[in-house]
Amino acid sequence: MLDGPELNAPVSDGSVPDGSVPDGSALTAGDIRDRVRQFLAATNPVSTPRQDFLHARFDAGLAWVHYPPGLGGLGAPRALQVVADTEFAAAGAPDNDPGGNAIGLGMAAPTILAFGSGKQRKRWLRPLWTGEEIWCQLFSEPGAGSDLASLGTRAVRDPGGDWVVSGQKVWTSLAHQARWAILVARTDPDVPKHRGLSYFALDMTAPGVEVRPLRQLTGEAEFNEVFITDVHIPDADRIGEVGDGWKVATGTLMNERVAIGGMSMPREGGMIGGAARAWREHPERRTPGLHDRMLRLWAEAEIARLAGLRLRQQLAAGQPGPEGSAAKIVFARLNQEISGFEVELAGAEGLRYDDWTMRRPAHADFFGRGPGYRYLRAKGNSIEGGTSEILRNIVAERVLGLPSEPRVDKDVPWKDLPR
Amino acid sequence: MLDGPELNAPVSDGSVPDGSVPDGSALTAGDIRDRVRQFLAATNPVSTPRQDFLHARFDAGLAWVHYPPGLGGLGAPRALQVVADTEFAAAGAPDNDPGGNAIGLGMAAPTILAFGSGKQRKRWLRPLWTGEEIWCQLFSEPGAGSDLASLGTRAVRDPGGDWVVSGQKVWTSLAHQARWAILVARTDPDVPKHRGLSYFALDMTAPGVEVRPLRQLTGEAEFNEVFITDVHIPDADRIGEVGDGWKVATGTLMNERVAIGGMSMPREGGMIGGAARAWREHPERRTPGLHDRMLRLWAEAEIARLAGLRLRQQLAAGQPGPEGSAAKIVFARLNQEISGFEVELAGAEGLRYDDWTMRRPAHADFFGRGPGYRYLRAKGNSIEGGTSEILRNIVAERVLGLPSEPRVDKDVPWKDLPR
Amino acid sequence: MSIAEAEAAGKPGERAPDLLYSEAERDLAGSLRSLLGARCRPEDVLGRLGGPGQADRPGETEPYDTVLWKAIAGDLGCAGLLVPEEQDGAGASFREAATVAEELGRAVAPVPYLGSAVVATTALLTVGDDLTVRELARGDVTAALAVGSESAPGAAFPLTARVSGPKSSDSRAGVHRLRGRVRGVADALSADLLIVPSDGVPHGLYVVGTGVEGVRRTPIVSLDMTRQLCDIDFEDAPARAIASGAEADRALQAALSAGAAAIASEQLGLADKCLEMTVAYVKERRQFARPVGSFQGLKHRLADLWVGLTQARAAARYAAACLADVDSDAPLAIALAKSYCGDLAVRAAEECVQMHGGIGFTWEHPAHLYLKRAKAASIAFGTSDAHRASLARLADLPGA
Amino acid sequence: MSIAEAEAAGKPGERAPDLLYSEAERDLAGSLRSLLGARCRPEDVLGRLGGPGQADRPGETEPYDTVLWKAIAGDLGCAGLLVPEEQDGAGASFREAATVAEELGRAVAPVPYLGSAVVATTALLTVGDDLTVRELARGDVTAALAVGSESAPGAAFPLTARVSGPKSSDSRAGVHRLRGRVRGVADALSADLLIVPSDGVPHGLYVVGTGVEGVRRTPIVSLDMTRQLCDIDFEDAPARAIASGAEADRALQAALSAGAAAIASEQLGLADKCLEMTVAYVKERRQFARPVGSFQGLKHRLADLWVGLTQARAAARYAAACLADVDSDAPLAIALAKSYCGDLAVRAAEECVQMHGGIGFTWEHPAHLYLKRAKAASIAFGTSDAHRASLARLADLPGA
Repeated sequence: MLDGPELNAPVSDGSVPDGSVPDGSALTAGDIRDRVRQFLAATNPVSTPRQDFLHARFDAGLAWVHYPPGLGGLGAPRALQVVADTEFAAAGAPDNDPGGNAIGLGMAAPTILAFGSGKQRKRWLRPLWTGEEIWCQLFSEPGAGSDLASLGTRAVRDPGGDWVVSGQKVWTSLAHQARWAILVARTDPDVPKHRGLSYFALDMTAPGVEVRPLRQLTGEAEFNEVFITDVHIPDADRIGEVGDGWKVATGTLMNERVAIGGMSMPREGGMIGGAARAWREHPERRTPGLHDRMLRLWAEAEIARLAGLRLRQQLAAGQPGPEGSAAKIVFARLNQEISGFEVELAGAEGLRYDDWTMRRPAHADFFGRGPGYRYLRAKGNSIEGGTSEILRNIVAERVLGLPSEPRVDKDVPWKDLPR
Repeated sequence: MLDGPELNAPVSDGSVPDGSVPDGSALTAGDIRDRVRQFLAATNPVSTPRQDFLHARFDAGLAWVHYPPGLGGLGAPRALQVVADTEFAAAGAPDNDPGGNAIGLGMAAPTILAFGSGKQRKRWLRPLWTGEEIWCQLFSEPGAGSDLASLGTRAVRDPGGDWVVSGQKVWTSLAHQARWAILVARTDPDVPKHRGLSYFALDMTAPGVEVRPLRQLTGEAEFNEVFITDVHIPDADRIGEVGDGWKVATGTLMNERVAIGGMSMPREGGMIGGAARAWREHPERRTPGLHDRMLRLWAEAEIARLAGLRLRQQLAAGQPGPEGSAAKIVFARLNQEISGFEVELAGAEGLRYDDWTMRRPAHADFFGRGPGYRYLRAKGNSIEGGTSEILRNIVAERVLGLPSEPRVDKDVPWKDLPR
Repeated sequence: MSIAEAEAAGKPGERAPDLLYSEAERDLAGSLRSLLGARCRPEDVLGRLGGPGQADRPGETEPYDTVLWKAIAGDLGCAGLLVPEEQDGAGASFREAATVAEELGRAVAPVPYLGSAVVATTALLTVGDDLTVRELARGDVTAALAVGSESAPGAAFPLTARVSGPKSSDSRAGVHRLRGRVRGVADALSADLLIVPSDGVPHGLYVVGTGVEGVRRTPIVSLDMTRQLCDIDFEDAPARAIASGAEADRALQAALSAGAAAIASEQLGLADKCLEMTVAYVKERRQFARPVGSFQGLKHRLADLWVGLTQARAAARYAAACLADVDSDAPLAIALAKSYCGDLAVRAAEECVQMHGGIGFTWEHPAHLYLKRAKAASIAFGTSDAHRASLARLADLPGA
Repeated sequence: MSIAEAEAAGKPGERAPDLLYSEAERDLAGSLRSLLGARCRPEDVLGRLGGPGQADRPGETEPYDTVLWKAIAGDLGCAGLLVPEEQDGAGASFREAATVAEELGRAVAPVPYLGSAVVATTALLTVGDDLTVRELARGDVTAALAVGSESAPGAAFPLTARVSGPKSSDSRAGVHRLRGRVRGVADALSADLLIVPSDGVPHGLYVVGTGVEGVRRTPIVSLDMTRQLCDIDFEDAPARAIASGAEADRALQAALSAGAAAIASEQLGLADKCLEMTVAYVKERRQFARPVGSFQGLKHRLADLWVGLTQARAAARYAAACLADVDSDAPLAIALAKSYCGDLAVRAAEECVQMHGGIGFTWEHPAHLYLKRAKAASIAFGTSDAHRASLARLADLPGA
């Protein structure tokens, strides 16, 4: 699954309503602020070695305050995370480089929290949050994109109860840096496609895992293909029940979409900011038609920002709602339209590109590059993390209750499906 | 089927490539001009009574010159019709009021020519062309719009071989003035829906035919509902074979769409002309946003006009092509966008309407009314004569060869279909 | 997320605006929706305009439903939402006022809520006409601002009426006389009072009763007959001055801003209802032996409309919040909401007609009420285009 | 249908423009398509830009395919289409030139046809530089007009180069020297000659060889590497004057007009090919146990693209006809064609990427070549927006 720059949101926005918030829900911003200050008084943010500091912060429940106590949190309202982040930043404390482990923080962690065993949570969440262990996601396959549930990577149980996995995954960002992957594989080909999947954590250092860069139309290679050949996975690394892989994966994908749409930013904080600045700096490039487009895009971007704020308010108020899918559709369309506009506004400069060199960025950065890069990279926004077409299907069927298409693959064992 | 103002094209544009053009194809514009002048020399256009004049014009083969000799034509290239029309108009000759019999001229006549027997052609074409007998179309039903082939009006054969017809039709323009109707009815409910239909000419004065006005959102009632109760139709009035009704009706509908898209007009001749005039006359209403929309719509309308010209050139060159459906889609969209723009451009005046009175116009007239009327009436353009959605299906499947949807009604007898 | 936003998310109303509906708003909306569901169904509204078997000249009928308005204004207290409790009002905020507009938009209700309870009330509250405010808040009388329905916030003070001076017979002090014509006024046909901007030295706002000699209202055959406009002629009509100069300017701007923000919420409600009607229809309507709502072409367009609604709702709620909180961002918020919600409502109503197919093109189906209301409301209080153009100044995006 | 149109429909070319393809054009297009199908497949073009296993710094490679160009220019005679037979050309018209552009657009062919055989040739034909015209027509040399690729018809005469006067060593009469820098020139990296607009008294057009001292071409890392741009520095480069004053203006305008019209046809071909590729892919690609092309959501979008193509084709053919027939409607026709075809090509390429899903986002799939060409070409010779803006004058639709 393409899963690029939109996952660079701070962790406080990157996860969905937790299954379990045992207590701490009455904590206030003031309480959090006090705890951080007490923590900082005890643990010098400058002189303490970075990893030690992060470990201590996790253990103090100030990593992600809405996670349960003992797992880096306090069971506090999720909205208060930013209070902690802000206090730590103000004190010059090292952070956990959330942009470098976006999939771990945004998708793997909430899945582990919701579906993992106590042992799994203990094992994985701490090094995940600190960034010691990077995670990637092995979902999409060349033949299973929009129709993810048709994926063919096979996990076969060995006599000892563990698993042997083979298959090919694609669109894996960070695979070349990841220690762990969340993986969906087919454990039963004889039942209809949604029912024969299971969910695993895969040790990326295991023999039989091969990572190859996948170059994209921007010239660089954010993503990878991952070839999995007879890789052994202990049954202890299965997340959720055998056959429940689709349910767990759906939770992961919802986290992804909420993360994308629910991103927080100030006015003109997103891609529209660059376009507006270019507009103001280059009066000589203005025409009535471009002006109308500038105004429309600015209005739509600002409204999308307000809709994101409203989405977060809904989440905070415990009214989750399906607006995450809407936000992702809008995010993709606006990024594409704004960057397309920016290239035209740039005129002669828009005909230049900064660099076609094949590079391997840890994650995409819309803002360090030129409008041409933004234009091209944004094309992925309506594909990665669920195409806009699939999201429209989801909205139409799950929100509006419209009838599904006649299904030709319903109740057919996966192995008998036409391919 | 809604079939409004777009059918008011001159008859020279209102029909498709004829099945039969026996000879006369080498005739030139000069030849036609000569023949008209000879005819006019013999038949005084001013002093000859109107019906006599029209009869004589038909009998001289100068009615629709591309029709076969003996049926009002000369078998000449269809593009030359305008030469005859122009000559007659210049001489002040009476015309056949084509706007008053648009369905007869545009749809019934080419169908009769292509599928009717020699006797039927002789009986119907002459009074149809002269306007002595108005025709209407009984295709759509309340339960069968886009899915026309599912229609339920039943025609049952009586012992004498004639037919007894019952059912309800809708969206019939001119029904209250028509002497004849083209009618599609189900003659065999036991076969799949497309195969059990037959095509008839229905005498609208027959007992059991009841016509009721159908008021539309503009306030007026261009259309009718037609209730058919045990109406007797002689088998001699069946057009095409029993069971071939769908094939014949498809031909009729193609005529309709070509008629709509292939309309000829000068630059700014359509709805865009009114918008452009309002733009020029009211500089005080101009804003950058409206300016951009004005320019876009003008460009699109002018290009659509050129595409219509190209479509007619293709028809004349014998390369019919499927562009008629494209032209109708564009026609509907542009009419809607231009009229919507016009209402906004009018501002305070756009909030007024000319008249909500229920009236019964012979046909819609976009240009005698205000922008509000045009805005509302144009909403029908993407419904009548095949919705834009159905036309897109046709383009996708027949032009682009895309696979059809999984069909749940294929090979199912009509009587067993869910409704 | 800024701290301000985060805290607001935790404690609504603190610095960053709360864009959700409060429980009180949800209750109010629920009561109103019940009332409208019982007494203002689309077929009821359609019936007031004259069906084929009924009045054929709806221009001559009175479309306003004064009985319904009494229930909304008095029983539910919607007339006085914006009025403090000490002035006989409900002491609610613009949030609640916007929520009511949403519900009325869903029902294309032919009541003068927008003109009287929002626009006129805002003008009178601004100038502090306590007595009239109380009358309006109780729902005893309705008032309308006598400006063209298309007037946008920021419009120049209209000078089409002028003070013709007291007549010699005007013995009582403070009686003025107005002359002139104002075209295309909304919600004035049912109004008891008119608030009239007038030329003079200085220009000012006046209150004129509609029952007096010298006031003639001519109904207009309107695109949207659920909010019929009229032309008003003043022929030395007796008038009471309520504000002049800068105060009159301020009152007019406040009233037009409130109207623009409220009609954005009305359009949001209308769009929501159009989507709901259309979804219900395409689930039922079968063609090709399938519900037409199972075709992906329609599904994706309806999904896009729903996506648009999530955006429109954020914009409308933000505008309402800015007015409620007297936030300096209000002009920008109104421009965003009015343009976005207006365009979306027109699109929703157009899709509603299209996806209903032939039946949506008939007079007997209420889809056209929504289409006409949406299109007219997209012009009222300034077109979408004009509101977007104002962003050139408000968002510092100047033209060529 | 007017008589003029009717007669034209019967006898192509008589008064109303013929918008169809002639048999000769179809033959030419067929030959060219065969050649390109064999020697310029999308994977060939992609290979020239450096794949992951190949050159990783395509900015440093030469993307132009000079061998292919020889075949197109010489063997098929495409270099001399616009040149009369008596000047060694094919004596065809702009219609044929546009048809060739369409085919080259379909193949995103990295050849300097547009810059040399259309733009530079038009300039040289206008000024009557017989000798150079002949060289170009035979395909022996290529030339480029040294202006920024984004220059639109109607642009002011560029004055970035200036005459620095003959050097003292310039003994031969008529030798001038140019100094200055021209940025972002298309088709110049492979050109033997440059046609350089230059300041002076009066301003004029000059021919400069690219092999001489004093001309430095710096390749630009371009958005569209199939038509790589370069910056050109002139440092007292020896130059031959070919036109000055009004004649130079006329030649420049004619060249830019021809370029804009031809690139509209190129965009038409590109859009057509994108649709074709996409349709082929969605017929094959299965998800949910169905070809994805059986989903109505995609079908309707592809149908709309095809509808757009019928419009674009009419517009492009009309522009070509107006240039071929020296019709005074040409400026308007070019504005229509360039704006419509440019927007459509970008949309078609964007849909091509989107409907290919993940694979369309990779470097290894050629979809991105089309996307980059479409976007760059929509800016070259003036953006769609600028061309529509020119309708304000051409169609008498003035702004505020």
